[in-house]
Amino acid sequence: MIEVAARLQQGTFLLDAAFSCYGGITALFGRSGSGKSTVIAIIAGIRRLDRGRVAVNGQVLVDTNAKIWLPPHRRRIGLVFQDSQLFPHLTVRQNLLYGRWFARRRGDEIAFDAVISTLDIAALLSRRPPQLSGGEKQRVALGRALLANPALLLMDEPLASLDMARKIEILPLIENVRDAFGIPILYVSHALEEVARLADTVVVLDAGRVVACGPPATALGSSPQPPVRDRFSIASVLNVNVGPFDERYGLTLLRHPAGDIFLSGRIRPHLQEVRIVIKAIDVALTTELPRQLSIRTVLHAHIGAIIADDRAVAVIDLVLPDGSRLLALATRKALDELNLAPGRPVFALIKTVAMDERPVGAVDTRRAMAGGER
Amino acid sequence: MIEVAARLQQGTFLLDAAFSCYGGITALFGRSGSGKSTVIAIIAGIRRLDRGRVAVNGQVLVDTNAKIWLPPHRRRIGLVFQDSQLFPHLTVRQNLLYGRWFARRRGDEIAFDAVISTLDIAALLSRRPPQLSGGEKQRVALGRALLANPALLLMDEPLASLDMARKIEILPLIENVRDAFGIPILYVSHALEEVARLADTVVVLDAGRVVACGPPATALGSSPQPPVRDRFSIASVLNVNVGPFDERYGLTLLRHPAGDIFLSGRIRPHLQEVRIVIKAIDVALTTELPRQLSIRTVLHAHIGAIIADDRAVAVIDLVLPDGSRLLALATRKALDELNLAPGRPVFALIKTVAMDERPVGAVDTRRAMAGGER
Amino acid sequence: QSDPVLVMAAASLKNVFDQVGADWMTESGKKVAFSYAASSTLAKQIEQGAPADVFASADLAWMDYLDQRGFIRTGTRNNLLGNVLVLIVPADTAKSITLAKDADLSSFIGGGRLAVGNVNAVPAGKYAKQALQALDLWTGVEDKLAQVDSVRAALALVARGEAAAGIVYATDAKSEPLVKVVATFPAESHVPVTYPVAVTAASSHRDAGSFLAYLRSKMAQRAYAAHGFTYLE
Amino acid sequence: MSDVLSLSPEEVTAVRLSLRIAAMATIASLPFGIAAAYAVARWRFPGRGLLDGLIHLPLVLPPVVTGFLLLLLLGRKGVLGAFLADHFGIVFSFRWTGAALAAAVMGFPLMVRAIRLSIESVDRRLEAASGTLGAPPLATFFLITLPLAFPGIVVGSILSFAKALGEFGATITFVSNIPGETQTISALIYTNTQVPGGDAGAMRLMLVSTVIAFAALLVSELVQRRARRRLSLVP
Amino acid sequence: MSDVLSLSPEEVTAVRLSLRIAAMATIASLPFGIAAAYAVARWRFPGRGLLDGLIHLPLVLPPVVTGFLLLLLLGRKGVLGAFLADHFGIVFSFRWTGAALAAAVMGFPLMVRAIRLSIESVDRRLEAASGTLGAPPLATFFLITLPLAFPGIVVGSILSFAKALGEFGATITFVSNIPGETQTISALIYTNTQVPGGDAGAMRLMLVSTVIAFAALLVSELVQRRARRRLSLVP
Ligand SMILES: Nc1ncnc2c1ncn2[C@@H]1O[C@H](COP(=O)(O)OP(=O)(O)OP(=O)(O)O)[C@@H](O)[C@H]1O
Ligand SMILES: Nc1ncnc2c1ncn2[C@@H]1O[C@H](COP(=O)(O)OP(=O)(O)OP(=O)(O)O)[C@@H](O)[C@H]1O
Ligand code: MOO
Ligand SMILES: [Mg+2]
Ligand SMILES: [Mg+2]
Repeated sequence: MIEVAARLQQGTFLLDAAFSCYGGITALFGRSGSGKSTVIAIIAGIRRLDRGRVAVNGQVLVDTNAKIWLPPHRRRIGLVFQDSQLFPHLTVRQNLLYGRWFARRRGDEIAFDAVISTLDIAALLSRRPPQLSGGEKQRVALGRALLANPALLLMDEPLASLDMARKIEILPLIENVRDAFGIPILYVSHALEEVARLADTVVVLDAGRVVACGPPATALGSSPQPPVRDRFSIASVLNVNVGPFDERYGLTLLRHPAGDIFLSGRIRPHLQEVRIVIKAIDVALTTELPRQLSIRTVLHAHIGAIIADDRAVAVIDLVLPDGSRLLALATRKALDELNLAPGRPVFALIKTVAMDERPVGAVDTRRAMAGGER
Repeated sequence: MIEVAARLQQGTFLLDAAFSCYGGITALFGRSGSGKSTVIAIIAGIRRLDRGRVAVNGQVLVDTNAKIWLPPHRRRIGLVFQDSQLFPHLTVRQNLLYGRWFARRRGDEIAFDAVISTLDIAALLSRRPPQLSGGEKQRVALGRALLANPALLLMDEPLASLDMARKIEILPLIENVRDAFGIPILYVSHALEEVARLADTVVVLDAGRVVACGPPATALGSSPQPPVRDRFSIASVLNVNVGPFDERYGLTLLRHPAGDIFLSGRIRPHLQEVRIVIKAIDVALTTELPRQLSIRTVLHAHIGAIIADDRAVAVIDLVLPDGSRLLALATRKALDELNLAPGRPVFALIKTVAMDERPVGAVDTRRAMAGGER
Repeated sequence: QSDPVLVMAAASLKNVFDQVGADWMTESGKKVAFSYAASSTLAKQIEQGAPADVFASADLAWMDYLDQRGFIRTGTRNNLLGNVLVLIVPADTAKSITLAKDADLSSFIGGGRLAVGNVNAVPAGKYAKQALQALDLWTGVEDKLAQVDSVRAALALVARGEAAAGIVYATDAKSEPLVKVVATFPAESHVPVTYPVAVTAASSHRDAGSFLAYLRSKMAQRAYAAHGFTYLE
Repeated sequence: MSDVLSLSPEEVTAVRLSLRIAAMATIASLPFGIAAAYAVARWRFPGRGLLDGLIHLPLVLPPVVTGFLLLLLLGRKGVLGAFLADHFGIVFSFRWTGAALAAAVMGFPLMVRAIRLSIESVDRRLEAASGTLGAPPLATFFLITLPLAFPGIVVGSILSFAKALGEFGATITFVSNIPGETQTISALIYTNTQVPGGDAGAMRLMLVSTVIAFAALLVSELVQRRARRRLSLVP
Repeated sequence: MSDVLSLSPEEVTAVRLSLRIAAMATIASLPFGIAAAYAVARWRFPGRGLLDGLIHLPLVLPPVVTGFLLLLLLGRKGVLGAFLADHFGIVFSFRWTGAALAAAVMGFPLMVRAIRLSIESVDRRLEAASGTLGAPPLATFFLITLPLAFPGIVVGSILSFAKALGEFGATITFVSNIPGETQTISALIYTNTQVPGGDAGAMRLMLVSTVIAFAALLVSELVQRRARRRLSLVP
């Protein structure tokens, strides 16, 4: 569990943020300059705060009232900086192994080989940081933090300058760190897909304050109004049971009370229940069961609410048979023409092709959630 | 027109790239470490090449055969570095105005006020770079390059650490630079949407070589196989005529021989013809004209080809009545169940809500395209 | 307001010349300025065109050096002052010795060192070497020397107890309470310690001659005595 | 200050002169120091090693020797000295300007080394950035390199200034020890140590020297601190 | 080399001794120089200004005075000297170790300033990064700060070494000029200049001194260049 309550005046900027979250991956989301890096720096002990308290898994790192301040090197925090901060005089290998020299050996550390192969940096080991490209630096920085055997991983936009294909390769590594080693992760990202896939908790910062805090569905999805003003960022989360994998078509069947959902590709083995993130723009509506349509996933639902303003696109809050919620987008024109209104039954069409191995995460029922406090 | 033919050995990495493009915005696309920043550095004159030639608008910047090498300060190139490279001893204002001191006055420079308001950096003017957040640095660096009144703008992932909302605000500024000042732009990005919206030409680099070069539709779209291995990156481009704007529903009607396309929001005024980028994952197929469906855009097409392998999702190359191409995605299962095969007529459904003001660009017929050479 | 007479003098003459100069200025209303440094330095500067009017050297060698090269106005050179060479020990030393041929200076020094000015360069050192050789003491102490670059440094080494003994001028020994004189070198054991003075050949100052003359005044003679120098007629 | 320490007029003159000479030596050699540091740090040219060695020479040779060489070269009868005197009317020998020159020469290796160290630590990518913004090399030098090398310039100046205060070997050999013209505090201290009973005077002057040096240090620290604070390099 | 220049045995001894003394002075003062530079650069403690001033003192005072002060402090009867001799058997007077000490003291301000300049230009965020990776402050110092301050350490060492070669004022005053024990090249050069007709000998020795200094410079440049190349800071 990470508990943060921090107040810090920094020039004209006032950080006054409090949140807490239980294990897993917590995403820090917010506009440029909203204070994300500052929060990270405070937890890592790189920046002192004016007033407040930071605790991780019950260990108090900072408490200005109790005059506690644990120096950074005793916090066991792996930090991936926004600007990599590799040691220029050391080779990539020495950078990667730097934290190992100081880490307590536990015997179950992340394997060096696994990290360098996933990050695809084997060819760079004998180079020095000035000889790396931007994305290569970021990958090495990520590896360095992972290999330090941290008790908490803080990452400040670790994948910002990586291509999509690379991201898709690296994300499982991060999840694996969480799952295999139970290391909680706090993660800054502007990429909704990354956040949606990875985060168990989302903390939304705005101008130094926490404006939303909760599971992705709550923090991002159920607030279709600002802070997340971008309709591409609206998403919902469904818990589904894993059905069989169709070898022939390469599809995994997911079962939900509202209907079957097809997912391209395989899900990590041995998972029974998973959580999928469905972006609202990938959900279409129809009032008639469609035929001859390439969209294969059809869920039964009725309209809970319609959130519309003078913009072209409205958000439709759908209620599924089991009471769970699914958000969809449609133009107001379509709503009028289809005569859609709260209470009406509809079919939700979800494009299988738009969903992939990325927005799926295992459900860990141990993990609960503490709301944001201020 | 930008012409590049460059050979440079850099450690074990060999850059051997040649391409040329006519004005407008050219996107450099490619995996981490593929040589994008190196190409940018060569054009800017920051890195010398072993052999080759670089010319911009007919002016030769480098020619190793003719022993020409124009020093960077005489190239009139605005460069936005991957890691901002702001001057730490100057204020943000001084950084922004730095290039102005040296620029030839033309009287029609980009207005300082317009740049700082679009980039939302007015509050930062008297600060110094170490007091900025990561995204703030990037915005200032972008402003600095724009205000230097360049004849060519080179940008290395200028928006990588910005949130989506911020990007949406800044993209029009970049387009405006191209349109109002006719400044050609070469642009590195990993974000398909940015590239799709902005680029007139896409150059795809892989391991130091140009593997594709052409309009976005050609370079990205028509090569659904690697280098762009990610199905989220597949897109096509359609030229459409601008119809009336529906005040009530906030929709713009776009006319295409294959049918009407609805776009949420307004298009910049006075445009008659625009180019829209349609991502393949936003296109669904049906063999029956659908009724009661929230998807309002329906285009007539027939199947040109189906590109499938053992993965779940196949790419369908649709031929529209005017001969233009549109790429769609569907699971192989759907293809089989709908009995789709080359030659069959289908309806392409395009989600209006998934398209917005972003993937639209004005068509400039003056701009043609030179293919990649090697 | 005319320029002062510039006297370039050996540094060891500072105290006494400062006093004589002040007296002359009061008496004559004319002006004099002193530039004190090592005689060697001053000689080379005069050779290189220094605007000196009078040169006062701490030994004959540097005066000869200039004289032979024509930098000294003929007929102005004369030996003004003399000094006495003494053997000193730290004030708390009880030992005594008489300086004569075959005196056992070596065991007098014991395991310690004998501080002297550089025996090739510093005038006091040159005299010391000459005297020790004349008394056949040189070979016994040659390896026990601590040569320094000025008499004052030698004096300090003895005063601080670093060196067991030292050879300095009587004028210097007199000023340092932490040392005591155990013996005086016989006058015949070395070339007399002589401070020659002269007007430089390049000098055009009309008062140079009158200052040189004043150096032999009664007033000046009193100052020499007060500082322990011997006045040479 | 002169009252508190009750300095003699001669001493006051020496203190004033020392300050003038040290300031002059530092200020006048700064442009050359910067140019030499930049040349040695950034350019590869034949004779670079020689230049570098020459710059260090005053450090390696006994000061008296340096002074002697200056005397031979720049004295009235020296090759360069005669030339300068005849054609430009510049005379160093036995003038305070000569003392400043000697001090400048003695402090030069220290100044150049400090500045060079700072220039070498300037991030060349920032210079490249300046170039792409249209700044010609000279502008880049003055607007980017020099300000970023500021710490080295301050340190180089303070070292040169301190050395000028302490220098006497080269000075006394080159321009002698003439009151009001070339007799600096250091030379006076030295002269005092050469005569019986001069130690008290030497001590008093050493104190003055020390106070001046501390004051100069303090000023340089403040200047540096301010510059660093502007860069937010200190908390 | 000694053959080519046909040095006398006395001169050869002086050259050897000078090298030994300069090397010893540099090596032995390096840890103290680094510690002092770090303390002054990074810590704020009462007396910091005083320490900083003290370090600069040998630069500001005439070398002869520094030699006198050393004599007072570290001589046989000096406060510290007596203590060291009685309790540790360390004696400096008239020993080559004393010459090395004098040289080290004279070179100390130069060494500290150069190292400090480099330490102050080390990016503190890298030190922070080291901390987050679990490195305690001492490890961060040795693994990050020190290697990144390497250019300053090399420059500080070369300045100290060169100064040690050129130093004679403090040395001769503190430990005299004993052939084979404390008579360095510089002392020998000085002596030669004080003897009528000694100039030729002085010139020859100056050449030797210069050659040594050039060699030392060359080595330091190579070391630096290699370090910088590893960081890809030179093309
Ligand atoms: N100084 C150097 N020495 C050796 N190799 C280098 C050097 N600089 C860059 N490289 C290599 O050159 C290749 C191209 O680098 P470049 O910076 O152009 O990549 P990029 O396409 O910009 O990647 P990214 O998206 O990660 O920034 C990389 O493989 C990199 O490792
Ligand atoms: N040293 C400083 N002095 C004054 N203000 C500062 C300083 N450092 C950061 N700030 C301000 O604090 C705010 C928060 O900065 P922070 O780096 O935490 O933002 P961020 O959320 O990480 O943004 P980004 O996504 O752009 O990296 C910003 O408005 C920034 O301008
Ligand atoms: O170089 Mo010195 O020995 O400080 O005058
Ligand atoms: Mg940040
Ligand atoms: Mg790059």
